[in-house]
Amino acid sequence: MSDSHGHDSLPGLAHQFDSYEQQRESASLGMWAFIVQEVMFFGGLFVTYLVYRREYAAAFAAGSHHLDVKLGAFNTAVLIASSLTMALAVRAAQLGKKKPLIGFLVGTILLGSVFLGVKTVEYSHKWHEHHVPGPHFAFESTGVHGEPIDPHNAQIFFSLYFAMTGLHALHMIVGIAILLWLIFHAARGRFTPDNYNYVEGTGLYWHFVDIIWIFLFPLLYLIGRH
Amino acid sequence: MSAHVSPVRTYVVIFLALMAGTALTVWAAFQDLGALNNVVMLTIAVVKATLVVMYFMHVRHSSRLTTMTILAGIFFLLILFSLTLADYATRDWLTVAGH
Amino acid sequence: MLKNFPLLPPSASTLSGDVDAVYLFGVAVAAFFSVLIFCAVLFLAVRFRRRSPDEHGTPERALIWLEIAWSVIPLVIMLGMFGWGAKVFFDLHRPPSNATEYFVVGKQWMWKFQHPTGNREINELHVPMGAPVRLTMTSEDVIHSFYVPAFRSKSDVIPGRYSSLWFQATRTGTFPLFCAEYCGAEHSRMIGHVVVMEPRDYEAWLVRGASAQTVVASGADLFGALSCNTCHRTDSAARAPQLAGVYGREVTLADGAKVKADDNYLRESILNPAAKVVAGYQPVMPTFKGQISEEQLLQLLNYIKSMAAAPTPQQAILGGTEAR
Amino acid sequence: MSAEAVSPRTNYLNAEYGVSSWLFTRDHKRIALLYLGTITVFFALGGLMATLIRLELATPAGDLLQPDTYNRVFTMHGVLMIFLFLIPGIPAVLGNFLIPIMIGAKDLAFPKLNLASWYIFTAGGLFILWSLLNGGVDTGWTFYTPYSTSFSNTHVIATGLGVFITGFASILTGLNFIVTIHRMRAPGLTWFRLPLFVWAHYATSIIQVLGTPVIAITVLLLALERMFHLGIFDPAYGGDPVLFQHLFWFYSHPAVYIMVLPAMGVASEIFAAFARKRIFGYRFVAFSSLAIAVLGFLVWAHHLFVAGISVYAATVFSVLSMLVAVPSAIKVFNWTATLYEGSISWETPMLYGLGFIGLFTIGGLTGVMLATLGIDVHVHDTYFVVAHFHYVMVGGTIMGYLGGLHYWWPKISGKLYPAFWSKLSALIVFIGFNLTFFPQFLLGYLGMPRRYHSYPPEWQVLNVLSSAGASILAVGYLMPLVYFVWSMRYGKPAPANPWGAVGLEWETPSPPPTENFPETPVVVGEAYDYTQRNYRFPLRDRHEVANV
Repeated sequence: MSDSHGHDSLPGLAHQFDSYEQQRESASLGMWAFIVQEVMFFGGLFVTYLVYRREYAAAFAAGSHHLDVKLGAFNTAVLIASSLTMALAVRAAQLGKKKPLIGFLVGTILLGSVFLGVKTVEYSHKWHEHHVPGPHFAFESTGVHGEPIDPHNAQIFFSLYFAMTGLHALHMIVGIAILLWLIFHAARGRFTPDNYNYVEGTGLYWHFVDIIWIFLFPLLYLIGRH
Repeated sequence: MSAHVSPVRTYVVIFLALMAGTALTVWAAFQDLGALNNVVMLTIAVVKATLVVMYFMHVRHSSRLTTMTILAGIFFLLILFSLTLADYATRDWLTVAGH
Repeated sequence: MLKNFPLLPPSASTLSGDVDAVYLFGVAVAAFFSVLIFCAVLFLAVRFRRRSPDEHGTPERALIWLEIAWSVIPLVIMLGMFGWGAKVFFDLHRPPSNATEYFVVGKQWMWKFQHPTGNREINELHVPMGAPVRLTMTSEDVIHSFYVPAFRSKSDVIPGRYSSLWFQATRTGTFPLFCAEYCGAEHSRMIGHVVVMEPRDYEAWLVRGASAQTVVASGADLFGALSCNTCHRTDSAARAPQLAGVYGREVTLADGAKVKADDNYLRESILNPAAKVVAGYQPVMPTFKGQISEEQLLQLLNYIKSMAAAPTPQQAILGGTEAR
Repeated sequence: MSAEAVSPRTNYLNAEYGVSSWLFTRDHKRIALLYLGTITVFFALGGLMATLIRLELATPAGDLLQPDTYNRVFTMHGVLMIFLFLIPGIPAVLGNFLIPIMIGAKDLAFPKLNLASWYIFTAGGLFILWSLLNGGVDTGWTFYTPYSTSFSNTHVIATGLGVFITGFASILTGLNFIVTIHRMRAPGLTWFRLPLFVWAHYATSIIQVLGTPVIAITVLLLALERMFHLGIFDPAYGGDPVLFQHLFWFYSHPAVYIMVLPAMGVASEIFAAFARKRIFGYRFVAFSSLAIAVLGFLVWAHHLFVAGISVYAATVFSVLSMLVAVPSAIKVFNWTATLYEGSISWETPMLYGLGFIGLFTIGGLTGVMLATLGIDVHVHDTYFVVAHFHYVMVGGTIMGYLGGLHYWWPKISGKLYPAFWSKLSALIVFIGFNLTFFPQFLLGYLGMPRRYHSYPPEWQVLNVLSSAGASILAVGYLMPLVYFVWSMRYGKPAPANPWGAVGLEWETPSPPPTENFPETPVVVGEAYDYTQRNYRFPLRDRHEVANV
């Protein structure tokens, strides 16, 4: 299995790479390209949001008033805190500190779970209020200025709300699964200052998910509040 | 090895700035600024996102290639937004006969 | 020979010649460059064929002037095509103000037409020669596309909104009409004819098929039957904007935005009245969604459009500046 | 050289045996062959659908198939050919096989991800295959709403999910290529020493990564709309069907360049190899690939000129569409100029290359006509459009694909195929193709709408010509299948460099060893340099010097 121009003994260095540096730069570029892909993926939703917010401004404001600003703001804070723990986890990996690494990863998972828990509460409220798009959807409220609202237009708002926050939550669930995997390998001492690409890549992914929420929160929760 | 290690202090400062931004955006949403509400909201969001990208995601200390990758993503996202909205914004300019 | 094997469809509208002209110019450009490339490639590939197995070509440096020339020359030609094509496109989209309005409703898989006089037809549209005709079109179900090759004109017919198309026929005759946007099982049978007649024959045809009343009159009846007139009144007690002369104007909405009162705005205001309320009025109008058919909607719309602008103080509220 | 090829030698094909050695391989060359097998099956199915279409249209009456069946047939033809053959086609087979070799790397940057992409692609393909076997889809490959969301009774969601899933295979392949091309180049291989094939794939990968996610979210919304009637795309619930078209074409127009840019890369390789000459205006050809990738994102709404968009937006999209033609023109002119003072050999790949340039030229120029607003109103959704995009995708992409397959087959399989039969097949494909699709330009301007199951009898002559051409084309496509398979068993062993071409892939034996090169090559000069050797293998060179 030995080839004349390969490296045979460097732990954690894949055969196609010549050095850790090449491997790390490849992983970083790959992750960034993946994030750009994610940006365009959410971009399709954001452009849909822009078109309909422009078209049905009153219905969007009315729909937004049915979201809980307090919960939304609390979740924003939780997610930002989880980004902090994630950043500190990457830092621990850079420095090769195993215990803090595991600690911060666990912290990130806990904060992420709190976020998802709050999201579940919000979703169940929406379910009880018949604000989930589909055959049971109902919207009787008037607009912010007392104008009647076509339920169909409000349904578009809630469709986008569920599509955007739902896909965001799905990304968090995937992220938490990856974090669990990282903890498993971190416990076995697999990550070294030479080779912590998986931790760094997961960090980039987690921060990206945070950024999506940074935009979703004002766009969905804070329309026409004044 | 050669990757930049930021001090913990940087992360904490950025974290506090992001928290402040969140508070600010909620506060601003309840003030009546007219059309400025949306501008303020989006500006704060962009600033927060930039802080995350620059410090949490280490772009400040990354290669030019990383920056180019991000800018390419943003550029094409803006193309998607602007050219699509170019259609919606100008649709009713020419619809009435004889006008 | 060419008569039995035509390369262009019959030309029967004022603009079909213009479209053919751009097309033939495009064909000429395409043919010129295709022949140029084909001949150059074949000539060079034969002229410089390999004569011994070990031979290799003579490398050249790139010639900047050549690269610029074959970038700029095609670009100039294409921009010319763009400009010419855009002019024809705008001509195809700007009906003359004296165009008579006909109504088209597409549904799986038929075309329903109504003349301004009220006459109705299915899959066949009679129009007078020499008079500009404007079609206001909508669909009851999926997207269709109204396409008459002889007029070189096509427009998608979209559910939920109005699209329009105009032509002025220059020849009498019967010309095929196709649905050009795939619309389901019988898409290829959603076809019909446009029959262009001498104006005198057309008048006679209209009388033969005499309908009860004109589209405007039907609209006026509906306006009363649906009690629109209880609110949309001309006196000062009106609870709703005055409609006379509103068509084509810009109106100011409650949130300060300005909207042009075109077909699609009026349509939306009937089906979804709360969406864009005129400034100074309460959003009290009920929706008529599901209560009137696409054809009745077109009749109402046409009645509103027919109301002449009467200079009243209300106009100040209607807002706005004169539409250009 | 030939002695090496004859003696038994370990290469990527015989390094391991057994099904699992293929299904769990991480070797980019084996994964390329997995793709080759998979997409050939989909191409054959798509071709079968095309056969049914042309048989039906041989007579004006809709007499062979029920209208409903016909609609499913043309839809499946489009879905299979575009999502399961043309988009993966050249990148996943030829790109996968050649990019690491051309840049002197041992593999792609992420070999496991590469294998995962194939599995994802196959899984998506199975969704589409399942819907095909259970009655198919009848929406057209464009899935326009509200027909697809509220009116069609066919398997829209299964097919949409198939498109969604294969999309991620495409994204991950593009991502893998981008990282590989940035990070895995051999010492000395600077950007302007890269083969143009690699440049073209780099540009393609950018489109794959930036564009594909938008179609993914769009078909996801489409599926949700169909299930729950959200109202996002359905006017009955307040949505705008034209928004679907915007989002769909934001990807699907650049997707045309995903399909044709790699073929342009193949053409550059073929022209250089069979004129034995550096491509004229190398940098212009390289940058024109990037220009196409970027400008390709600015033109999508030229598919919507009669769909009810703003006339002003239409004008902007029309002029932008003109711009994208410039880099294409630059490529065509530079290839032509490459022939000047070349040493041109009329081998089979070159025949395909010459066919490519001619047919792509016609496809591109008719595209300019379609981008011209005044013309498009009349010919939109007619056979003129059908003819145009078949000139680009069949005349361009498939000619490029077949040309590339013929060019690199000796490298891939280690065997030579019969020269006479392959030249004959190239000729038959060229004639059959033109006979099939040229009459459709005429039909289109006469006004024959696309997706018609029956048509007025006066158009029968042109349709019969087209159907006759299709049967010739089918023969042309079957021939390579036969002699490629034949050559694997009976073909003469191929030397390392059967064409006397320059390029790193010709510096390694045919077929290549698992790690591509016995040692990492060093590049000291430009690509396609026939005047001197620009590749160094330090160990081997030292060895050769010692032997002398």
